[in-house]
Amino acid sequence: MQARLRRVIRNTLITLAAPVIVYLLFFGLTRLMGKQGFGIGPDLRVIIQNTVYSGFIALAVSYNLTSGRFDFSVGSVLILSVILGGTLATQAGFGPVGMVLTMAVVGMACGLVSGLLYVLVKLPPMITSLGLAMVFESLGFMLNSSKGIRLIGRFDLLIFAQFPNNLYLLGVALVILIYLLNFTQFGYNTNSLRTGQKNAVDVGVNEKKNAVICYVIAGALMACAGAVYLSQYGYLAPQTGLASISFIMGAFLPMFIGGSLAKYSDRNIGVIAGAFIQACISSGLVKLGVSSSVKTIIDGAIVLLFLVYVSNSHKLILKKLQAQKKALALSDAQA
Amino acid sequence: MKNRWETIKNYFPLLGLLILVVFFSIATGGALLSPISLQSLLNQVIATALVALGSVFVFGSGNFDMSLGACLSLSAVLGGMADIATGSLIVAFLVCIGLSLLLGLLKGLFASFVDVPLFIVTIVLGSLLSAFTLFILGDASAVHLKDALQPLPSFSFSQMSVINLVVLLSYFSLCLVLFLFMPIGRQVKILGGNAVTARQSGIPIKKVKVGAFLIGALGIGLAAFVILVRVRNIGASTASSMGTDVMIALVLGGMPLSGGPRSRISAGLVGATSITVLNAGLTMMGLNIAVIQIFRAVVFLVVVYVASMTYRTRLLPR
Amino acid sequence: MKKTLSLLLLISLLLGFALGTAQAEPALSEDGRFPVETVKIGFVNYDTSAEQVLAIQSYFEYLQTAFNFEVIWSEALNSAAAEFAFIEQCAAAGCKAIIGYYNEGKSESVKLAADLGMYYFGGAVNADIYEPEKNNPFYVGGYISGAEQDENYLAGYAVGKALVDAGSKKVIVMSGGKDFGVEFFVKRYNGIMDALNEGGAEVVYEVPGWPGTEAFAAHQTAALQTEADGLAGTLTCMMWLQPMQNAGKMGQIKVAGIETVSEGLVGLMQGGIYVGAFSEIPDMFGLSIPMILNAVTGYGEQQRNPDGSAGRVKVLNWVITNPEDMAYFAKLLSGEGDERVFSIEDLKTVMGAYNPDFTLDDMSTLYSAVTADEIRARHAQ
Amino acid sequence: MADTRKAPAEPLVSVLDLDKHFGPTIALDGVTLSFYPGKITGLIGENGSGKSTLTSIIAGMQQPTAGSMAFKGQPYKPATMIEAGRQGIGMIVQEQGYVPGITIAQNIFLGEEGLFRKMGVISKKAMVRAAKEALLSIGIDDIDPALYIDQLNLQDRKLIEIARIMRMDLDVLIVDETTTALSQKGRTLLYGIMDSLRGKGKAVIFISHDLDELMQVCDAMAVLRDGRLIAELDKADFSEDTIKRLMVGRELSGHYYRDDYETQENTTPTVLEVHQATSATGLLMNFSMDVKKGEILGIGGLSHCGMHELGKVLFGEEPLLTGSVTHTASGQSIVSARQAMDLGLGYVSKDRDQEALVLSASIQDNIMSAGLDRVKAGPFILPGKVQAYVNKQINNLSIKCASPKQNVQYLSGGNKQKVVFGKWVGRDCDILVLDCPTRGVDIGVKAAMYQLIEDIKNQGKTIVMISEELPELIGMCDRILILKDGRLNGEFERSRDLDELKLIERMI
Repeated sequence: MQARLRRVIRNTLITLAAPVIVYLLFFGLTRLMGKQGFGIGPDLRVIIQNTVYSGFIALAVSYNLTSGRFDFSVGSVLILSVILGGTLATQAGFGPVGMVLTMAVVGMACGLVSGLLYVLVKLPPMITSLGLAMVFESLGFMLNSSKGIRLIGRFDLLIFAQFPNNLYLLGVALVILIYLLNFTQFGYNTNSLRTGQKNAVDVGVNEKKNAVICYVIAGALMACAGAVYLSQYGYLAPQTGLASISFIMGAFLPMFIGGSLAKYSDRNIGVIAGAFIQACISSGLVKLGVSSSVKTIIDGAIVLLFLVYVSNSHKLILKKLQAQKKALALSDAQA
Repeated sequence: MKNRWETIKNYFPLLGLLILVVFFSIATGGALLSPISLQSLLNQVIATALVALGSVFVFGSGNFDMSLGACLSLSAVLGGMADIATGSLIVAFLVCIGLSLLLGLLKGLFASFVDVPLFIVTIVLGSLLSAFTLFILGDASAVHLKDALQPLPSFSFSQMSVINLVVLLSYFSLCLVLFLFMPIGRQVKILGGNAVTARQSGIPIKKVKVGAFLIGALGIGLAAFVILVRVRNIGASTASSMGTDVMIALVLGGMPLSGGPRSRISAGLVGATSITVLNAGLTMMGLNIAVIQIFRAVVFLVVVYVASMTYRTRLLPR
Repeated sequence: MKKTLSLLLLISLLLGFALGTAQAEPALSEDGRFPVETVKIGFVNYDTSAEQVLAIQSYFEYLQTAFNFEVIWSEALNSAAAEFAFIEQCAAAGCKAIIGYYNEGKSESVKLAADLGMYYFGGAVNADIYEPEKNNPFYVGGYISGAEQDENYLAGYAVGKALVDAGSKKVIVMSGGKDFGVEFFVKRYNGIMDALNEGGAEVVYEVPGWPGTEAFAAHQTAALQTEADGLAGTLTCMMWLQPMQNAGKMGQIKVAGIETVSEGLVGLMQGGIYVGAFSEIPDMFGLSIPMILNAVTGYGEQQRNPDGSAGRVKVLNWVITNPEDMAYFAKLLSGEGDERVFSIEDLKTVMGAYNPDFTLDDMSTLYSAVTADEIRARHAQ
Repeated sequence: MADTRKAPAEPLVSVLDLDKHFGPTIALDGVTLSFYPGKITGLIGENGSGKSTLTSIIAGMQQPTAGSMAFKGQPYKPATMIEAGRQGIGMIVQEQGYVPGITIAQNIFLGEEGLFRKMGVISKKAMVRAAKEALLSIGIDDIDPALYIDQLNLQDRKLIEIARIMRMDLDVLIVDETTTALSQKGRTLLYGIMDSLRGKGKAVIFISHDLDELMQVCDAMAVLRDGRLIAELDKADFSEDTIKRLMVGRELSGHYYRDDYETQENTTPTVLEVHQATSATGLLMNFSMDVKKGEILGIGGLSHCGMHELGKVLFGEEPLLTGSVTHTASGQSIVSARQAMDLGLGYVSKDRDQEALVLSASIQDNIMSAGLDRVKAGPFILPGKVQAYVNKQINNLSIKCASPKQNVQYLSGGNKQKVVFGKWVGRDCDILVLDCPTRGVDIGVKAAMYQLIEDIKNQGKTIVMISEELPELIGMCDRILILKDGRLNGEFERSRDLDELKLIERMI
């Protein structure tokens, strides 16, 4: 039992290490440059707010992209679920929780449509999601005669951008996701399908059902991200011309970080840790007075570096095995 | 029998284009085929066609480029700046092409030497480049050629159509020669079909990838120059939707997005024309924007489904 | 629930290739709609869901009950290249005129429209659009600021002055696209700064950019940490209300911005949150209809300057500092009842077909009479 | 050890007149065979004798072309491996059957993690505990199931698969050439499992190349050759010689092999020198050999002896950890396919559809893919030259097709192989490396292939032929090297009285 305990502690330490280090790095850097206020008080609240918002999107994207399914329609699902869900909720006079749930239901419906289309049509998800993004955008645009949704002043409803409400929402979602990924048949199937698609299917794992559930989960998560955005700004306008694809930009870094931390705790927690890191970077760079275009360049560079690391990390193990074999061969040559 | 079905399918895209033209001619009461409309279609198809033609090589070799728009606007902005500084169109032309080739080389080297899912790289690269364009523009939102050293000769609407035609035909014939009568064309098809077989047949994988990206970049550079000359005001979002437009165009042109032997140069031209006719027709009918977008999405999804009837795998595609 | 069901039915109908249901209504030439033959007009737009665009769309529908014109609305055009393509498509679709609500191509757009035999309305405010093409007969001109300075500068100045009059001393300025060199943002920003300096107020924080990015959220929070008692916006400040509520600063910070008149603003002004709003009048863009119809029906000359250059109609915008005006203006824009800022009867007074000896100055006087009393007086006749 | 003498009980599973055709090639030809409870039955035969095809049909991986099966007296026709597993028949295969990136416990209970759900929550602890028991039940006590499977070496990962299969209380266990992938510890463990199954009155079907292993473990043995059941032996009459002779009993129908027997003088110059080569993948270790000019050098051995990796090493397609391959004439050591081709080498890979051909391309594109430099005029490729180049290959190899533009996907196996040959013969290579050139090809095409190989030799070219078919090696090659577990284990000169028996002794 002792070894297991030590391993659990080691794992949680590693998962938490990365975000804490980045936080301290920027804390020191901003202080060095004479800028106060990074990471304390209201600035910490902004970091948490951005962590929650980008975290939800990264979680949604991670459920499909880690299994090789790239989804262009996440942004349009966010918009449609907020506009349709928000309108229905306000008409029915729901409270904030009712509103989020309505949005989540709409999000899940969109996810279901994407999932079924993918499973039935069996086309590469990137292509079908492009078409679906256009359809969802247009539906969002047609609602409320293209006015989107405007709840400014409805402080009773828009509570999900305030600390600690945003953390509660994320917390509830995380509990559900951790339960789903670690304690259900769906979770185990997702993990085995991700790395061993052929062998898992041969053994009888139902890949179609799993894929549809992943899309439904992604839809619900995008709706939550939408609820947080709506609470932050009070209104959301529909988009056209595939402008909603830009929503996915904030998801890459947290997802890659989450991927590499997955071994140590749980992919969902890893993604949130990644989102916290990205929020610290954003807030830190703003404090250092970096212009937004330079910040996008820095963000892009960091994502590229991480992408290269994540897709080549398996080669290290390969090199080690080959070195062992070479040593064996050399010693065998002498014998 | 199987083989005849294969050849029939080759003509699907052209058939599709014909159907679009007929449908919208009726829907717009013949306005689609009026002289003004035809000239306007040519002016609009030029940029998408130039980029799509070049992309046949990139997508054909099994790669995926979502940074087309960002590369185009960066080349156009720098070309504009060169024209303002030197007042000579030739310099602007060289800068557009040169920078675009440089970006193509960068992407080609990245594709050959770094083992990474390239399409995510190009998405991130796209946002990085458009941020870089904004950074270069500084506090001017766009480059205006009217404040160039020597004023640019102004072209009328029909003169512009002639220039477009000349540029498009010359680049199309260059691509045709490269694709059919030079090794790169066959090498791209084999590489896109099966990378292991390509390597075992002695095809220089790295050279072919870099070559494909350079030819693509040439198309982007030409498109940047043509837009620069015609529009004379280049902002950071000049062609931001080019990435998705070209993908839709190639699909409508009958090109498999996973590349391989069924790639064809005609897919670039037919596809770009189809998407232009589709967009122009829908706008001319004065439809609500949401209806236009749903119509475009449905056409796209139907064409993708029909084009992919042949292969069915037991495992879900990734 | 019924509403959503019918909506889903509509969507499935559309997905089923049923076209043409959502088209503009058929043109009836005989029933007193002017002119006899339908005039098609292309509307160059960049943000398909902007509140002002939606207000213009409902105003045009009102005008269409009397005037026989059809509008082709562009998709979100984000570049000159896309704008050129749209203009050409409109020519091909048989449009007679283009409304340059948005203009990326500068004078090249006007020249292209003229080349294709279409009249062009708009851009008169912008020298590098107006000057090169002012003598082009196809360029009908457009509106220009009634006051001496540029309308954007005036807008910024009005916003800054409203805060100063309301006693704000420490002001947050939201500079929007100023850092990206977008001209009208730069002018509005200068207007605000001049008003604040004259009023002895100081800027405690400058927030660049638009909502939606992590950087904007960080700046916004930092700004709300200061002891600011005023917020001046070079664009709408709506996206500050919720964060102010979240930061518990609602009421402490007085707000003034460049807004589109709406019911919501009436309540916010009554609550003392909004102290001032500069608002372009959507119906002002209705000026395009009489000018285009005059040009199409041969009365183009009367609306040009004596030297033959394109006419520039002086217009004023709303500077709203009290809830009553805001409520009245909101009712005018909402379209209930027949009362409008510029009603059909008002427009007829400056259209050759109905009033052959109208002059450019008549247009300026009509479009400058925009205060609540002036509008009530006009409608009383 | 149960007494095999008593009257055989009702058979547990049996096949009747089983046929299996892959296009023209006949993998199984009317096999009738029964497997009895409480007995381990061995299956032995050369590569391509139909052993794996038979067991994969029984395990539900493939469907037979004709014939029927019975299990516990009832008709039995499993559609998938899952269905067979539920009915009680499980198989352990050679290739990787585990799922990387997840824990050992998850691998053992792959797809059935729901067994440990209590009140809606799957308890990882319960699963790990059950995994520990599953491992113990097959005699493994030193592996912690909570670890990730990637932390185990390749051999132990195969044990985890065995643990997964053994969890289903099977009536029939099929072990298909798994022992070669196991360490010695793993092998003794597997024998223990088979013995315990036999003790519980279950049946085991055991495929292996290691004759001693079969004779020691099995109660009965069936010998297959060319898809037909040759003999069934009881443990009493096991003898190495009789089994080997049965395996290779076929007379050398020499009509399509070479009939000349003059030997090479050993003074002929070498063209390729392999020195102390260890390949990155596979078993090849410190392997050295020379390839003489103008000879047909045969390379034989069991399927996983490293000969396929040797083929790739010669062509620069397989990175070397130690040693080198030197092209004698130029002195260059070969490290890439492009370089090897420039030095005049050609390579026909054994998995034709994944490595030698592009299935979605036309015949013309495939043949041209390796010969672009042969049809270039300056920077251009002239269609006329391409037509001539391709038609020359289509005619002299008589590839049956509607036109050169036809898609390779729709050709028969033999014609596909001819296209591959066309690719390299067209290039006029000096040294041709052929890996199982006639595998899965019908007799008619085989004869044409052998004739072509002989013509190439007569043009003074050098051929390295890697093959799993012993008659082919004996019939065609001037010299034959036999590999076992990555090492040279025998060399034979071409002679009339060389027979398969001598070769098999060095292979097994």
